[in-house]
Amino acid sequence: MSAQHIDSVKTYAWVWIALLILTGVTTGVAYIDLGPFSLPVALAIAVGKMLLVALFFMHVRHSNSLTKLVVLGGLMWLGILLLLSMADFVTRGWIRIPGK
Amino acid sequence: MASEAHAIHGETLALREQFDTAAQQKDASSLGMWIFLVTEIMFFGGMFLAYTAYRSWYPDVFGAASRTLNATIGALNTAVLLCSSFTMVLAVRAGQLGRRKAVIVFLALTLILGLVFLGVKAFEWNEKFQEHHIPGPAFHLEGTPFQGHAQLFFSLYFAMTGLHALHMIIGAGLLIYLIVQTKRGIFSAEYYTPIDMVGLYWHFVDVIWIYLFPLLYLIDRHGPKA
Amino acid sequence: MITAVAEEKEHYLNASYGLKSWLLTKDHKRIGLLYLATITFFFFIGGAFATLIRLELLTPQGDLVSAETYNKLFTMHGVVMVFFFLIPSIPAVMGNFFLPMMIGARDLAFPRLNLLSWYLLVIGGLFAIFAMVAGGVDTGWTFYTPYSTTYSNTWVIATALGIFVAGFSSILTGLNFIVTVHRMRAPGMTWFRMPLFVWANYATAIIQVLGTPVLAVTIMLLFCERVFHIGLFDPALGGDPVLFQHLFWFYSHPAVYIMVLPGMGVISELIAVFSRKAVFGYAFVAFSSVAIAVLGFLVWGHHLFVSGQSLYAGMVFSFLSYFVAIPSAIKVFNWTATLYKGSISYATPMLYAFGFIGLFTIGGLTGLFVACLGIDVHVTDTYFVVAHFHYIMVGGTLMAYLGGLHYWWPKMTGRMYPEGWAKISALVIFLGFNLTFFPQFILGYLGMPRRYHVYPDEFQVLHVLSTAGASVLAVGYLMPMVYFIWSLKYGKVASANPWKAPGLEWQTASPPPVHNFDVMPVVRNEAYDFSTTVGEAVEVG
Amino acid sequence: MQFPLMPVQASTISGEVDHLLYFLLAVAVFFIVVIFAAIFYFAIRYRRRSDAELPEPVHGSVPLEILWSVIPFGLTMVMFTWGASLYFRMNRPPDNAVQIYAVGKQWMWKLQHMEGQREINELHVPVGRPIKLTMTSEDVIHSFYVPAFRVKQDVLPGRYSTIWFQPTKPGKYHLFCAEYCGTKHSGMTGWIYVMEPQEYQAWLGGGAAAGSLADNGQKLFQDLACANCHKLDGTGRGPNLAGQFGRTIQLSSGGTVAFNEDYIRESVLQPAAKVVSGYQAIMPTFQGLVTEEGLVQLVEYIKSLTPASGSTPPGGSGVTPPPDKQAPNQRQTQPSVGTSTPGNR
Ligand code: HEA
Ligand code: HEA
Ligand code: HEC
Ligand code: CUA
Ligand SMILES: [Cu+2]
Repeated sequence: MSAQHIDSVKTYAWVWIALLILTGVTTGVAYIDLGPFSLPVALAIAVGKMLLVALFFMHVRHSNSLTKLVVLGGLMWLGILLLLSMADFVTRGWIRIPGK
Repeated sequence: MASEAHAIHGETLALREQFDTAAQQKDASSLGMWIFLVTEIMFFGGMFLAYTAYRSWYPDVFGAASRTLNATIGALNTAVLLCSSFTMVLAVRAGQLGRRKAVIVFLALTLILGLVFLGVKAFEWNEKFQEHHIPGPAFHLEGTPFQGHAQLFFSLYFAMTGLHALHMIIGAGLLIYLIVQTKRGIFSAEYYTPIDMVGLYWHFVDVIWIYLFPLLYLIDRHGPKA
Repeated sequence: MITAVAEEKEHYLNASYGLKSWLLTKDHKRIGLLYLATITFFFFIGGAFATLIRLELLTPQGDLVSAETYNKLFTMHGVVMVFFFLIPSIPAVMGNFFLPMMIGARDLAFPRLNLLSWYLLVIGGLFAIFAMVAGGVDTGWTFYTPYSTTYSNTWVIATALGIFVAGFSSILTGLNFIVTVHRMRAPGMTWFRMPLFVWANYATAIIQVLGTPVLAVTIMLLFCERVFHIGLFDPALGGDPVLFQHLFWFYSHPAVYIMVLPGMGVISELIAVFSRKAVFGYAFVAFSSVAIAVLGFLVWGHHLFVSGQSLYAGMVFSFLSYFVAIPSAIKVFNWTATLYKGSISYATPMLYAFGFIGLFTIGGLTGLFVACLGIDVHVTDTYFVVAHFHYIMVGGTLMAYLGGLHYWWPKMTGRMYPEGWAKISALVIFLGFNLTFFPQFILGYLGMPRRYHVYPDEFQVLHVLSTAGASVLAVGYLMPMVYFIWSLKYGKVASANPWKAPGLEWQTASPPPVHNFDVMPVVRNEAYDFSTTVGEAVEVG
Repeated sequence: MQFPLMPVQASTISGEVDHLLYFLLAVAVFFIVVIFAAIFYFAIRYRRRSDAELPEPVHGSVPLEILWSVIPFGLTMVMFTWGASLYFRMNRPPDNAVQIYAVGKQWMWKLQHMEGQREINELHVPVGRPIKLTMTSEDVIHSFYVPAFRVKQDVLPGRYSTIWFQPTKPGKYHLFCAEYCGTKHSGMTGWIYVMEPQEYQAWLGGGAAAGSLADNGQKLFQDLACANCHKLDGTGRGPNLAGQFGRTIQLSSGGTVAFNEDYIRESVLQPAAKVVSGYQAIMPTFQGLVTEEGLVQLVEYIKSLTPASGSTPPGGSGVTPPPDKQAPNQRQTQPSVGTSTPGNR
């Protein structure tokens, strides 16, 4: 990040407005019955908001590739934790023996 | 080389002796901060796992419990937090440009918005108290006769929002520290790393909330009636 | 405070005196020594617990200590040895001291944070000591719920808080190392010129940073359940105890690589220096450290094969466990190949390196047994597992730790240790170790459960052998303690580079000056290029 | 003085586990010998003769690296496949297994036979027949371990887990608790008595068993007034429970759940956690009124219920017909994939 890059207030303001709109959307959508899609939609919007904050407010956009790698790595490890643990929680009933 | 750097930036630049250049020092701080944020992801990650696991097992109860939260208040509070991120990023920008007054104003705004968020949170928690939604012997949730699983939701609710609030409180402390330091004229367009770092931290805490809000308040607005 | 001694050159030890100059130091070398003192203290505490465990197990009846006491003994033995000795051992002592020097830096990136890390370990240790003195804790080092949250009436919270705080010490050390390696390398010190010790510590740091926070949050949730009766893991409160085990092992399996990777790094140095050859397959050994760090995160469920985890998850975890064995195998083969056509010295550090390779191989190969589903069902929670992990942690890492300590002792203190005594003690340790832990493999397969205070008579012979071994081992560990201290005053004064090693840390005076190098180094050679050091002695300063 | 090196083999699986062990031992010994021999040979052959010695550097060899990655990897895959297939069999009790219930508590094992016999820290079983234990705990986690059979399974509070074995040799074998469970963990031991079938029959007949498990369950079913709501003709306020075991139940929340031991247990303790579609959540909880052993008896009684001839299909609208015509006790019905319910976990 040594090559410093200063974004304009306008950029930040747009991002801010987008974030507020997305908050409104995700809240509004929650009152519509989407059945099984309510979770994916909510998460997709959250990911979008996270990307906005990270890329613009946290300047990942202008960061070097090491920073990007660190961020991705962190998310990937969270994924490992969730994925492999859920591999247990979801499959426990697959074989119809109590407790397996 | 080190003395050279000192000479260029005068005394406002705090170049520590283990570094050769200011750029190296700044890069190190920024990398260190990002790694710290990764540890925070994993820290919250444990709770996200607990939430995911239990919600996948007890979707109905979690739904019923989630519906007791006030989504409107949650949404407004989310907006407050996002505004604070906006003012924070403006503070960092002012720091980059060396505008000391603007830095102070924006930091103060961020602080106020953060405190508003915490105040609303406290109000919500207090409501939970009155409704007996605090896990424990007195816990009771209407409409779900088995209280254990409903308690899980609230255990996680309090653990997650509580830890988030704790991070906000720490953040507020950091903001106050920054305001004082800025007043004392420590920072300049060449040296504003602490503002930058606290900014990263503040945005990170914001990102956590961006996930907590839908997961706790929103996704189960519809679901079978309990 | 600065006193320049007339005849002696100024170095980091005599640059300033007084307690304050140590307790407030930001010098990574001094902090390394603070860690050395701290963990040595904890090692002997843990060792004292081990001694009592072994004495109790001499007879089947359980007559030396009560059942409660025994349970506290192995718990505190495990907690102290793992969290307050082995995890900080090599990274915090030798990593702290030598990692910056090896890459040609004046210090770590964040010296104040480094000092804070040491204080955190001490504070965590004080919590643990408080728990031990106040009455102990009896949950096993694994803290399984609901026993730890609901049933145990011992000092669970104090101990857990101790581990929590010490965990932050580990996280911050890891953070510091990563940033240092990325940002502080000397000119010319490219990634593939870094000593393998640095690679190993870098990989370790990745685990510390990614894994330890999960332990922290697990402890926090445990705290909430135990103190506030918030249901999270206890089925009576609606939770699932296996979730706790997932969270615990998500950290604690990778943590075993926190414990062994730095040791592997030490061994790479020793093998190279004492056979005067570049490590065979440098890049493979370097990358295998990172591979172990990454793959190590995918296998934690192999501790849960009979825990009530899903059958399918068990299979996935067993399968993945075998992947992590491959980079370890690569290391062992490359070390062995390095010896080929070398110039092999039998100096004490090298003896420890041989010991490490042999015992780690045995420990690691028995890891394959316990990773094998069909066998683990029988041997899990028996002494087979106890033997497996002591072979790696004591036979492996502790050997590497001692090897490294001997190797770098001259650099750290400016004195040589007595070679003869050192060789004897290395031998005693090796023999005592095998006598202690080999019988435990047999015991385990016979079905002797672990954490047992009384046991059936037919297991006694093997237990007696094990206890006999442990007493030999104790003697072996006391010897270095004595002669290291002795050498501080009476040891031969060490030259800058007694081993003719090529690492940057040897290109400066022993002990090193405050800022490590009088002239900041510029690196022009590959790692382990002995042509510059053997033959013409290069003395700096 | 006894000094055994291998434990006795007393179950059908123990020989297989030992074979797998021998394979792993062979691999391990091979590598240990290779590596130790190489170290000794090189250390002696290439020992340092002068301090000025500088050997030629050798930098590595990619083919060698591949070789010594691929060979160990292949071997480990054999270990995995072999071990996993054994594990799978260890976890799937045969259908004709003798059912026994076990309850662990600090610090004893309580066992109940179908015929009603109860034992503490002792278990009598016939030789040559598969035995299946359904186990739960009253407090913390325990683990049921019989070294001679090479089987072990943790016993958790709040749910059932199972273990099975088929003894091959009459005799007396250690039973250990293998998961640390508190002060007297090492005292939570007992004996498994494997008997000849006739002896076993005699033993079964000998004890003054107060009725079979199912009988006791029936009594409880009356005493706790379950029968008031769960009538066998389907006219009660609750679903008819006869013939339900092994089926998939439709829930009012939209999901499904397998009607198994865990589900029965949960229904009694936390009736509202899963409400059968078409019914109101009026069933009271029996938490605190019925012990783990009582639960086991209720489970066994409900399992034993068969639909009364001539009555309408039980369970009303909420019950889907069984996926196939298997006997209720058989658990080879297709796994209910995609259900996300704890009774099913
Ligand atoms: C430093 C510590 C350390 C290390 C490095 C390891 C390394 C390994 N461990 Fe170990 N382990 C522990 C410490 C460690 N372990 C501890 C403390 C426990 C018990 C915790 C408790 O319950 O209290 C435990 C328990 C444990 C279990 C659970 C047992 C149980 O409770 O039932 C398992 C199961 O898979 C396992 C597997 C492995 C494997 C596959 C490796 C592998 O990484 C090993 C790889 C190494 C090699 C394979 C040897 C070198 C290779 C060759 C010489 C070439 C030939 C190779 C092949 C043929 C592949 N370990
Ligand atoms: C780094 C880790 C480490 C180290 C170095 C050791 C070292 C030793 N361990 Fe440890 N051990 C563990 C980690 C470690 N252990 C863990 C994690 C467990 C599991 C705990 C649990 O189940 O929760 C365990 C459990 C464990 C058990 C099983 C207990 C049980 O399940 O019931 C046994 C039994 O023999 C044992 C023995 C030993 C011995 C003899 C040593 C020896 O190598 C120690 C030798 C050192 C000395 C002997 C010190 C020398 C100094 C003195 C002798 C002076 C002291 C003086 C007095 C007695 C006054 N250990
Ligand atoms: C007040 C009436 C009432 C009593 C008393 C009662 N039940 Fe129930 N039970 C119900 C109702 C209604 C349902 C269906 C709704 C539900 O699942 O909660 C039900 C459901 C069940 C189920 C799940 C049935 C299925 O088809 O999925 C089981 C098993 C069960 N009860 C067992 C028992 C046992 C055992 C007892 C006594 C210890 C008992 N019940 C006492 C009313 C009762
Ligand atoms: Cu029960 Cu150990
Ligand atoms: Cu492991």
